[in-house]
Amino acid sequence: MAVDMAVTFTGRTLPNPLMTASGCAANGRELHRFFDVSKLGAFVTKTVMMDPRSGRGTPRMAETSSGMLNSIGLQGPGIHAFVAKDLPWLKSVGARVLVSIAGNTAGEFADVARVLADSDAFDCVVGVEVNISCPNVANRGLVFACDPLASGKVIALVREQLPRDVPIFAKLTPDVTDIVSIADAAVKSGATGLTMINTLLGMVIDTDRLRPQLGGITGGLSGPSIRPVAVRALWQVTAAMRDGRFQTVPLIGVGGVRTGRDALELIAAGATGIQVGTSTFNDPTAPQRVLTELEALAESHGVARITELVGIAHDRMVIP
Amino acid sequence: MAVDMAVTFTGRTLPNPLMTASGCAANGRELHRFFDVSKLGAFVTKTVMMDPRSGRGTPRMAETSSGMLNSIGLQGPGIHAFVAKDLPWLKSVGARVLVSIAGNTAGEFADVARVLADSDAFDCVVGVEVNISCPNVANRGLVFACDPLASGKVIALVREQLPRDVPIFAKLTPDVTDIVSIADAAVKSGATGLTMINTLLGMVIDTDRLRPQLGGITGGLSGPSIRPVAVRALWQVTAAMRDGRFQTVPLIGVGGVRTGRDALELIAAGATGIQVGTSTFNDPTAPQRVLTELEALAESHGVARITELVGIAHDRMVIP
Amino acid sequence: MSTRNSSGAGGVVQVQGEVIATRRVGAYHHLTIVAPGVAELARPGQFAALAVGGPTTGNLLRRSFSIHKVSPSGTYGGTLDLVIAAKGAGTEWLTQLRAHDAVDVVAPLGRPFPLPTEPVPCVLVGGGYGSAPLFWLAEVLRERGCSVEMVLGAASEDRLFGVVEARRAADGVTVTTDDGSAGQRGWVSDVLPDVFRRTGAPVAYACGPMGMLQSVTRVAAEFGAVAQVAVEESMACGIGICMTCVMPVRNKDGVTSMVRSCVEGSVFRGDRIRWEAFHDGVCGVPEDAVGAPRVGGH
Amino acid sequence: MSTRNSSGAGGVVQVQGEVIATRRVGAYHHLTIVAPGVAELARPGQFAALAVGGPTTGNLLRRSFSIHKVSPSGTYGGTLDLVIAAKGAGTEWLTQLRAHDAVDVVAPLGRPFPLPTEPVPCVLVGGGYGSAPLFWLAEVLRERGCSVEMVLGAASEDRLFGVVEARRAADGVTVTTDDGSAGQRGWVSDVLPDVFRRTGAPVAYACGPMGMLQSVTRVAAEFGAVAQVAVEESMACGIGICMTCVMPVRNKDGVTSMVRSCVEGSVFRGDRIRWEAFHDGVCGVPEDAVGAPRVGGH
Ligand SMILES: Cc1cc2nc3c(=O)[nH]c(=O)nc-3n(C[C@H](O)[C@H](O)[C@H](O)COP(=O)(O)OP(=O)(O)OC[C@H]3O[C@@H](n4cnc5c(N)ncnc54)[C@H](O)[C@@H]3O)c2cc1C
Ligand SMILES: Cc1cc2nc3c(=O)[nH]c(=O)nc-3n(C[C@H](O)[C@H](O)[C@H](O)COP(=O)(O)OP(=O)(O)OC[C@H]3O[C@@H](n4cnc5c(N)ncnc54)[C@H](O)[C@@H]3O)c2cc1C
Ligand SMILES: Cc1cc2nc3c(=O)[nH]c(=O)nc-3n(C[C@H](O)[C@H](O)[C@H](O)COP(=O)(O)O)c2cc1C
Ligand SMILES: Cc1cc2nc3c(=O)[nH]c(=O)nc-3n(C[C@H](O)[C@H](O)[C@H](O)COP(=O)(O)O)c2cc1C
Ligand code: FES
Ligand code: FES
Repeated sequence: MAVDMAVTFTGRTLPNPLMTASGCAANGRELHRFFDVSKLGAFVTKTVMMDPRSGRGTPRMAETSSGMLNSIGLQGPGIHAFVAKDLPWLKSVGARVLVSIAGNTAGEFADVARVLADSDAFDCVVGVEVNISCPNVANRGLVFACDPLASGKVIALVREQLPRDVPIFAKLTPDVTDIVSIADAAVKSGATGLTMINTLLGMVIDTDRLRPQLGGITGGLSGPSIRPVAVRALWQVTAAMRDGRFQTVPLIGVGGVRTGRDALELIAAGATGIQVGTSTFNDPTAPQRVLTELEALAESHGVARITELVGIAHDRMVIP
Repeated sequence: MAVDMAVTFTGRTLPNPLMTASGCAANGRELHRFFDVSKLGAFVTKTVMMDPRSGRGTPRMAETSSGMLNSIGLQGPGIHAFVAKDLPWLKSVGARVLVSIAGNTAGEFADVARVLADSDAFDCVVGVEVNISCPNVANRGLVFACDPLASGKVIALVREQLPRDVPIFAKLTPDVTDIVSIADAAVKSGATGLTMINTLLGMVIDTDRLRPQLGGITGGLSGPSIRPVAVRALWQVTAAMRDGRFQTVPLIGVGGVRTGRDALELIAAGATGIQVGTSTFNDPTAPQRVLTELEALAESHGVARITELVGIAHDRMVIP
Repeated sequence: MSTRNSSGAGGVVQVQGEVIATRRVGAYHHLTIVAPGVAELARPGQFAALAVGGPTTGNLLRRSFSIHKVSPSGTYGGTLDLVIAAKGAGTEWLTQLRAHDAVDVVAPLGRPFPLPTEPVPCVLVGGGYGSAPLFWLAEVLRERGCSVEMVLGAASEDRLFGVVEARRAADGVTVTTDDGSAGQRGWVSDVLPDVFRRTGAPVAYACGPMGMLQSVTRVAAEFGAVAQVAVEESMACGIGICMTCVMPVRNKDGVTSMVRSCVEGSVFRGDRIRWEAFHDGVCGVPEDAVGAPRVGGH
Repeated sequence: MSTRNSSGAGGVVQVQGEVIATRRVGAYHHLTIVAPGVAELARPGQFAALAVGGPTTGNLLRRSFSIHKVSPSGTYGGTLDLVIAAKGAGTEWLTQLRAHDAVDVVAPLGRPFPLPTEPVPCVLVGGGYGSAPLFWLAEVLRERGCSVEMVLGAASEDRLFGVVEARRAADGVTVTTDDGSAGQRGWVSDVLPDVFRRTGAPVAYACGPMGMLQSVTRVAAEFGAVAQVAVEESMACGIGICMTCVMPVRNKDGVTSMVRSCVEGSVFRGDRIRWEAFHDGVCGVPEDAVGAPRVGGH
């Protein structure tokens, strides 16, 4: 029996939960050489800001144990070029697009959202991911997701610019003392979903040159090494929603997914959608392969719908 | 030319910077079968509390990509048994001991410190590590190191119980929005040094049983996977001390050290001492081997003293 | 091949071993590893902890395996034999090693099976690969004049290990499989009462899944026999430093503590284990254990 | 051996390759890998990205290597040859592979060396293993009637690659080593003016360390020649999705952007690269680059 892999977010139904992760798939053309990106539940674009951005100098990467550090610095063409070139291309191949946006100020987030909402290809957009958690900003104080108030403000402003039926996912950082309070603020301000997690702030030192390996000094840690942190974050927020601490919204899980088993781990913790990031650098077909593996695993668990597995680990605890 | 590996903490000189990490070496006898523990700069004991503790049920571990999750739950014999049996044994083999202590309340920390200070073998103690950051406590609110005030209170009370010349290291968690503020509070309250980092709060789900793999549900993530977080934490606190934001104290680096190169990375970020934890499970001689490798590396960098390398990456930044 | 000898008591070495033979045996892989120094120290019931994955691996923790047999000298120096079931990443890697590949070994570890001081009949019970350490034990027991009765059980025929060897090593052999593909259909506990009745053995040695060990303990007790069981708890280090492998065990004064199965076991007297604390893959801390959580948790 | 063909333009495959030969050549390892589908698509100057470390590895990122040569068919199916210097964990692992070991290959990647439309003299400059892709290029150039002059440089003799092959592949060969252990003592840039003067070549192709590429570009310009250089930036993916491999490069309108060297390179016109932005292993963003940080950073 084939498993029904469809998932629904705020009224939008996707054929399956699998997505690329922002910044780990460019804007589609490159991966489309390896597999048909329209077969994914959604394609998540590289975070785009108002203006073109060069990003940071190099080196921008360091390999770490079961992961990597990056300091790209949100390089991108700016929202106008994005809606003129990238979005129409994604639409042309039939992709459902989750557009990741950011701004230097809360107001800039809103401006980017408005340009997006007004664009011709907007009908292929199945949601907007609001990246309030990029660690690669010059001033760590600019990571909105470190503060509930700042997070809430950005979400509220973006919400105003987008049609009511367009889902908004706030992307959170795990680098906080209490991720539940940030999630709470984002949801209360209008986020219809949450994406967890962005990279952890990390650093590598070049031991030959005895200096930071990245041009940007610190960077974002990603890959399988951080998966236990992603699972924990999803678990905590799901538990809080189940406890009724705030309204239940769908979660997108991201962080260290490399196999169908990894995806299932995030789903069992509470994720409805799954993004595959760094593992795509190891295997360009990873998002598609994870989908196939996940489907087979779900089948082996005997469920009819993948959604039956969302958060299931909360119901299966053994209290010894 | 041999490198002088000696390091000094608050007036105490150790022959070298290498240490075991609390909870990753038991209390010495087991590792002494593989190498002479008195050859290490210091031996760090398993965190001990007032009373005997059974710790948590099992499973207590899960392997993760380049790391592991544990939920031991501070199993231990209690401070009285510790000073009666473990400490005298460590003294008898000539080890310099850094004793890790904890309490359920700030007052219990102080009580444990007092029993330790009054014990017969106390003269082998080169310092006390105050574990305010264990994630394996039933209530996450009990992680003192998540809050500057709670951290400061514990340190101040422990400080009162110990002779002035005994170094106190506050062990911090990276699971906070701003580790510098916690470091600041600990130092202002009398910590003569800081140990960074304890494990990250993480979780693994058993995808066959679809339930949390650990009996304790969440656990502490350790191993090479978290090294970039340790380096970053050491870097941030060192940078803050160099900026004069608070008094400069020595740091002990811990998190993912497996090789001499890893140790050098933490040293270059600002650590004076180095602890080897999880890697000891892979190689029982790891703390000793890392020392040998570190010495050779330091020599290849042409320094006369290992201390010349402490924090050196802060002076070597290239601003492109 | 570097050998770091233990500097204290206990007798353990860490050596860079070399695989010299690997062969499939049913569902298992039988590895012979040159590991100088191990054979001289090892006793039946002890285990070896192997590092897995090679230099670039993300699998840091050691994997533990019962020592099947050792041979102090040979063409290549002392060897160590292990029987490994491919299960997860680490055992998958180990079972794919080829001759001349290197593998880091720490051994011998744990407490061996305690031997009877008198020449008494003994029952040896092995479940699946759990029979691996029993043939060597049988040899040692027979050298001491004990008669040896073996019971080997598994889910299916391919998961039995050493049936042929058993016929040589023991005075009597009973085989059971869950599906009846070899020997008697059923569990070892179905045939055990008969074996105890027949042999009058005052001691049983068992190695296999926890459920089996518990029933061996129960049946042995029914016949007034002592069961010495080799348990299998998840282990991160194998050498006593991580505290992951604990189990609730009573000491001779009846006091229960969470003890490390890698150093105080992995062989325990079955009647000392608090079996009721285990269920469905988890084990709780009995309320009367030393330092058990008080109300409110710890 | 599974081959996933590209579904779009660009011509790239991901295949589970099989090493069929590996041999030491001086300081390098020369690997021949069965990789069906690559040879048909590849052109000189393109590269391959290999996964390293096997199933349990903690090294996730691919490693990139210039394609030394390809052969569309053979006893084993199409093959791919690479020349690899053991440097860190990944290349260490690759150079220790043995015949029949599996390795996952994504290739061909990047833009190839653009070929002259006329049969002109060409200068090919290789530094260290940077010479690897030049022999195949030489062959293709000569097929088009171009004469080929090669200059090979390295720190020492063991770090030269292909000096013997060069004598066959080129019309003239000059060798330099920093220490004088082979050929002329010094750098390739010491001998290049002479080569340009002698051949009057309007184009130079170069592959090697950044410093060398910059001087080839400079000397070529002095002689009115265009340098096509294959750069080596740290790459996490090799396929254009991570943005780690960027460099400041001017387009034909003189506008500088941070472009991905894996898809827009790794071959660039040397005079388009903003060499002044590189120093001591780091590369800044030129102030006039598109979207460069404004005061206050971004
Ligand atoms: C004393 C002892 C003797 C054993 N003897 C044998 C034997 O002779 N033959 C055999 O095939 N197996 C034996 N096992 C079980 C064997 O250790 C596990 O199957 C193996 O560790 C699983 O590793 P993996 O990489 O395949 O699985 P993974 O699930 O990837 O292992 C992940 C981690 O969990 C630990 N782990 C998982 N399962 C077990 C387990 N059952 N016991 C201990 N640690 C575990 C591993 O050590 C590793 O750290 C024994 C275990 C113990 C404790
Ligand atoms: C287009 C191109 C062609 C190349 N051709 C060759 C060749 O023919 N022969 C050869 O020996 N080497 C070649 N290199 C360099 C080779 O890719 C690196 O030496 C190798 O990636 C280092 O991997 P490591 O595991 O040994 O080192 P590590 O330092 O462990 O590598 C860590 C990470 O950094 C990346 N990295 C480190 N150094 C480089 C580098 N120089 N270039 C790109 N990524 C790097 C790796 O891909 C990896 O992700 C080429 C590089 C590029 C970009
Ligand atoms: C090279 C790189 C670039 C990234 N860029 C972005 C980005 O632009 N926006 C964003 O929200 N997340 C970005 N991320 C974070 C990922 O989307 C993802 O949250 C994180 O890497 C964890 O998932 P992973 O372990 O699967 O990679 C980036 C990650 C990497 C590795
Ligand atoms: C099994 C285990 C038990 C630990 N127990 C303690 C403890 O009792 N007290 C403490 O301060 N830290 C404890 N830690 C944390 C380590 O001391 C160390 O801070 C952390 O593991 C990071 O270092 P590593 O990556 O080298 O292991 C424990 C870690 C592990 C893996
Ligand atoms: S396995 Fe580490 S203490 Fe037993
Ligand atoms: S290496 Fe990833 S974009 Fe070039």
